[in-house]
Amino acid sequence: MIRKVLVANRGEIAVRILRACREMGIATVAVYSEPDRDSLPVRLADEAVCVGPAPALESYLRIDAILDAARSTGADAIHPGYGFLSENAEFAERCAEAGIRFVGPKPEVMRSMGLKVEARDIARAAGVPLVPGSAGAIAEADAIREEALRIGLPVLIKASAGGGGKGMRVVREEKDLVGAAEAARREAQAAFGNPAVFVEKFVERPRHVEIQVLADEHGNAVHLGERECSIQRRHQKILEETPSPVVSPEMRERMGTAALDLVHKVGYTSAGTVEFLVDADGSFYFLEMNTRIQVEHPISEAVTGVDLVQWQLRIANGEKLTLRQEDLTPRGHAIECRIYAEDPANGFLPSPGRVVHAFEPNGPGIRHDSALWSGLQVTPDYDPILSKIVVHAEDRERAIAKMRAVLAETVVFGVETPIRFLFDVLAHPSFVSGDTTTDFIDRHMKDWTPGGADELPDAVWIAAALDRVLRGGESGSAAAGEGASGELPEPWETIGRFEIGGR
Amino acid sequence: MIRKVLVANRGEIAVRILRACREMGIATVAVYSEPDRDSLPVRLADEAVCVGPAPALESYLRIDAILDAARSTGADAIHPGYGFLSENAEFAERCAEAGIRFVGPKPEVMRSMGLKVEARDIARAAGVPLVPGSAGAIAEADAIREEALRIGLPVLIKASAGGGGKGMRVVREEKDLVGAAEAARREAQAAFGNPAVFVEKFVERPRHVEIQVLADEHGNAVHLGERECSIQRRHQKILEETPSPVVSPEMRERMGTAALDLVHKVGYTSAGTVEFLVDADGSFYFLEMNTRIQVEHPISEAVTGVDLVQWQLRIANGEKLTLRQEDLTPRGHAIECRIYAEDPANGFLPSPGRVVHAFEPNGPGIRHDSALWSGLQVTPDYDPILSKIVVHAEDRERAIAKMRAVLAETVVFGVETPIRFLFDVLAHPSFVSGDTTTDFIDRHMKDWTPGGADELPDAVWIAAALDRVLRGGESGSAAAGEGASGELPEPWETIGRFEIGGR
Amino acid sequence: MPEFELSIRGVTRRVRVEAGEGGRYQVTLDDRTCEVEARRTGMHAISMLFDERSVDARVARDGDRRFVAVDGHTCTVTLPERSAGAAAGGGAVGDGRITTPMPGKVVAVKVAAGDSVAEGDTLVIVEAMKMEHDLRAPFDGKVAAVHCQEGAAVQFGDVVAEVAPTEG
Amino acid sequence: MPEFELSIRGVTRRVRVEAGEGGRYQVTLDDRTCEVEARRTGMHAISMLFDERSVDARVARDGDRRFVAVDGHTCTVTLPERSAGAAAGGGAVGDGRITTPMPGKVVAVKVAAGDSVAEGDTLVIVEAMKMEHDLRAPFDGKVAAVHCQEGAAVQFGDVVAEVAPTEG
Repeated sequence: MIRKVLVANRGEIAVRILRACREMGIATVAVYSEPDRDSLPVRLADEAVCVGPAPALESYLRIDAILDAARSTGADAIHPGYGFLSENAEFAERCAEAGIRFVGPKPEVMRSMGLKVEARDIARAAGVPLVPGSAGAIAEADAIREEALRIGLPVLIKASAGGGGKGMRVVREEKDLVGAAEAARREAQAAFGNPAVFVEKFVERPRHVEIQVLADEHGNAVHLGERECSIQRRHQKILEETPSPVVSPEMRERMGTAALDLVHKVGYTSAGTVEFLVDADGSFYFLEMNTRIQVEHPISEAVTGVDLVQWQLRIANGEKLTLRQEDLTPRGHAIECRIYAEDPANGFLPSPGRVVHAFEPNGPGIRHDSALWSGLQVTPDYDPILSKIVVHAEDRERAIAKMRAVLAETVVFGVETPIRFLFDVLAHPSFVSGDTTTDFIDRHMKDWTPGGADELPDAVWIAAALDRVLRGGESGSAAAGEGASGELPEPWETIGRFEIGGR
Repeated sequence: MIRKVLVANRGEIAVRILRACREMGIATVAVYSEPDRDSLPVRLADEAVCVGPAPALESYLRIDAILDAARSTGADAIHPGYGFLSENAEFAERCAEAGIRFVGPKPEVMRSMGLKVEARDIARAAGVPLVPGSAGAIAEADAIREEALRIGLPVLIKASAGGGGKGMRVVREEKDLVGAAEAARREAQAAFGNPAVFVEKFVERPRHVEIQVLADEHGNAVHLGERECSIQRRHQKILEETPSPVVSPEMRERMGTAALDLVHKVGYTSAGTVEFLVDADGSFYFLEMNTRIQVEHPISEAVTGVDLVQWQLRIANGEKLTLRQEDLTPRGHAIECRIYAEDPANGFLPSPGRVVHAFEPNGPGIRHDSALWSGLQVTPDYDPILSKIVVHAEDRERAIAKMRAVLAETVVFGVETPIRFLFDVLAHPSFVSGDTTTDFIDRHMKDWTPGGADELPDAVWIAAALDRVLRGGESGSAAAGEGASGELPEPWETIGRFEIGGR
Repeated sequence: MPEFELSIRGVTRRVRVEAGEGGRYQVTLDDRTCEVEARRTGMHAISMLFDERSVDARVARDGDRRFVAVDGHTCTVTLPERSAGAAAGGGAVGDGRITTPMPGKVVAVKVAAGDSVAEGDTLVIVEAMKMEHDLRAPFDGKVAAVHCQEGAAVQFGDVVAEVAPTEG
Repeated sequence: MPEFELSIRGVTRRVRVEAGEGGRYQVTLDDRTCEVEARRTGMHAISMLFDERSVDARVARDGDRRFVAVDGHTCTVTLPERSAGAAAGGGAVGDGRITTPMPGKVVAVKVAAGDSVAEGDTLVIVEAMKMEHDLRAPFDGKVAAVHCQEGAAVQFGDVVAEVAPTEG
């Protein structure tokens, strides 16, 4: 029996896992880097151990420090979340050596699936269709160029280890090949400690559709249907939904069966995701398998009623899967919007800074997986995800309407977020009609701006003026230079004042 | 097409309805009494109209004022919520006369079902089993006494109009009959403007199980399974769950069929609830029909994926029910806990006052239907419900665990609430085993207290001490009498300071 | 250095808080001392680390009342040297003074000064939030005084009637 | 009576606020006046009623920056007489000064002072949150100066290089 879980992650996914443990009566340990001392995971966990300074390589990626934290707190299992060490087979092995259960598949399976080339070979052997690509990982820029020209431009250069859009480049012209390869290798090295990349044919206007699976250690496995993840910027998902507008029950069964064939072929256990590209005629090609929980797992939970993270823990505990495939038909429609600290009007560049105030509305069919709090300092050291909004409604039209209503109420002050951008995506006729291909944002939202001041309702100006007046302080326009003294202080300001020393 | 809905209610149900309208693209009007000016419904609505001072008879029950508000704002429909005018057939008629759609069944159906005696006659005619009771409403204390003795003690005296535990008394001894009858009549008069009461056999240790129905104006109706509502104090529900621990699929079908027989018999439309008493051997008896949305409707929504309030509006709009009975099998398990401003250690007496701070956690399977905000002034004028916590999980055991985790995180400062009480109810072996009869609280929780200070973790004391120090102000114990000046002010205090005048 | 008393649920404990470096505090509770790293993470939240153990406390203040919630334990805290009177709960008190357990409205006064009453007899009925609550005689005796009338608004703790015990 | 300027998204408007009775305010925006009943319902919320229309605004302040959100419109507001410099966004500016569009770390410097560059050439690569961002030449020209080095931390708006246009 797992009694104490160390969560080797941060942000919203750490919160998600900690809550699951708490509900299961499992004690919890958070690890954190120095700037994350005040973060929600630290506050939610029963115990918290600092594992190093801000850079991930010196904290969240430090295997030794994390294992030491597990040993010192007596944790008997580690949940890696997504990103960081979640797909690091060496880490999984080190856990096993230390007698600590790693919540995920077996290291050898992670290794096979984590290396895209080997994963493709296995998928091929399991009879799953593939996109044409390089036969192996490539470490030399020249070799990358050669392989790309063989496959034919446009190509996609991707980090061999890891995922999530990091170390990924589309190249359409020969002259850009070397520069792109260099950048991809550098990013891959920084993010995953491994510069090897992989080249494959870039399918034009595909959809990205993935199948969620759950498999236990007793040979049982089910799939939980698909997730449509085509709305991406910088090759990173920002809005996902299920069911996919193009997946029929029959196609769902075919894709699910293909995913389960792969699961059985490699002896996969725990939660995992098999990603496919779907082209215009509905053909699907194996892309990769993610051997971890995904950012977008909540939408599958919404339409199936299954708690994937709790099942990860139950499977790690040796429990048998009691879910039956016939009970997992999706009910209703779910959408997730990722709220990043980034600026959609400026190329989705990260927007670090202090969250001065945040508000997340409650209500039927609304779920927030969130690490947001008023006062959160978003540092440039990590992936800038703040929270995920998930809605569940009777059908797609109602789910869209609900998400728009939630986005209109959600407020994050102090850093830029894509809240208004996503609100507009959801209103776009192509989105509404279900025409969601991976180039959606480039095609329809390229020059998006939040709109000029002229389009704002007068109530915005009036509220700004009243806030100025209701906060007190001096009121005339002659007060320039006096700063904001005398005004109602923000909580984080008064916090700052009282933080150091207690008299 | 309904374009603008006036919500003739307050608190969490007004919030619930306003959000549903917003998602459906329907404009909204809130009505409010003077002390409710700052309430969430007023803030969420597009328009807000004050309909009078605090007493409900002078505001939320004033039919003329509410119709005037609808006319002045151009609302073409009124949603009455629960309580107040929701089961007032005269109000529904007045709406119809004013050309405003009343979101509920037809007035004549409300009248039949609202009068318990007539409802029993109809149920009898529809072949639904009944508990023995008085043949008609009784207005004289002597006649009540006579009837009670005929039926045999113990009896239940209930208001003929309305429900929700108001004007309801159990009488076990003859000497208490007249006093109880008087009190019931007075409460019935105050709450519903009608003193007539009704006497029926009091079934010992029953369960309260109700069936949710939805019916359109085209003769289509479905049921959404049962809700187990046995956990009650003062004959008012405080915790509900679905499925019921004692209702098998076969029994659900029999109860659902009985409920739909009644629906078809009276030509019921909109959402409604048929309440049954269930005795130890699984027999069920018709109790009454509630011709409105219920407080506990969210648990049915959780396990069926249906939005009942949106369907009320769609049905009022003349839409056809597209739900199929075979798709409404409950999935997973849902529990609702009602958070009232009341003191569970002191007979559940109302606890008005200011909510100094409130915190409601987010996460998977958690829903808050809430009118809580930090600063809310709970007045003694209305039913003291603050919010409802609803959880949904894969099975009963996990739903209980989730609710306990949510309750442990939920914080309401400034008024008493049953949060800790409910936490303990959920841990009680009889609750866990599903032995939930309507006398549960009297039997198992009668002498409940939150526990002595000795049982508190030291962290409580340490946090209190640190808060004192971190807030600043003078620190020595000699500061008695100086008040709290110099300490970090609460937002509601600074709000108070800046509320009046802007210089 | 800050040192004061705190009262929770009728128990008073003496605490001393000594601030150290980097948000560390030595907190002495009666005579046990522990070291805490504490941060205010919001107006209403304090995050505390005792070595590796993490405790998230919610806190607030309303005049002389302070509130703390830790792990589902919600407590009202007073600084005893400041809390004067008004601390006792409502209901019938041993001395025969009948106080209201909640704010509300008097809907019925069942007795007049001089009436004899038996333990449990209803003296006054108060209503709040549409629920009636009977205020009853705590013992056999005579009504010494009635301090309210029907229709009157009452506050928490108001004395609405007084009962004197039957002599002998 | 309070009168001041507000700037949102580059537009400045003059407002005057006159307080009346019972939380009512006359707000004059440029030359249109409306009457609002306004209540602060929290540190970060203002509820406004314009006759019957209800608007719930979220508000906050961070030094000279103020924030307002109404019906899904989130805006940063400045009082123009107070905001000095630092207002312009990042990226390449018309005058050839290359500024960082985000805080981060310089991972590569591709040019040195004196180098000739063509429009679109990468000059410096900055990384934040594991994403690289290329800072490119805004026009053909010569690198006039480089103000950063590899590995250096940069803040929002730092000038990392300067490009002078090719003459003629």
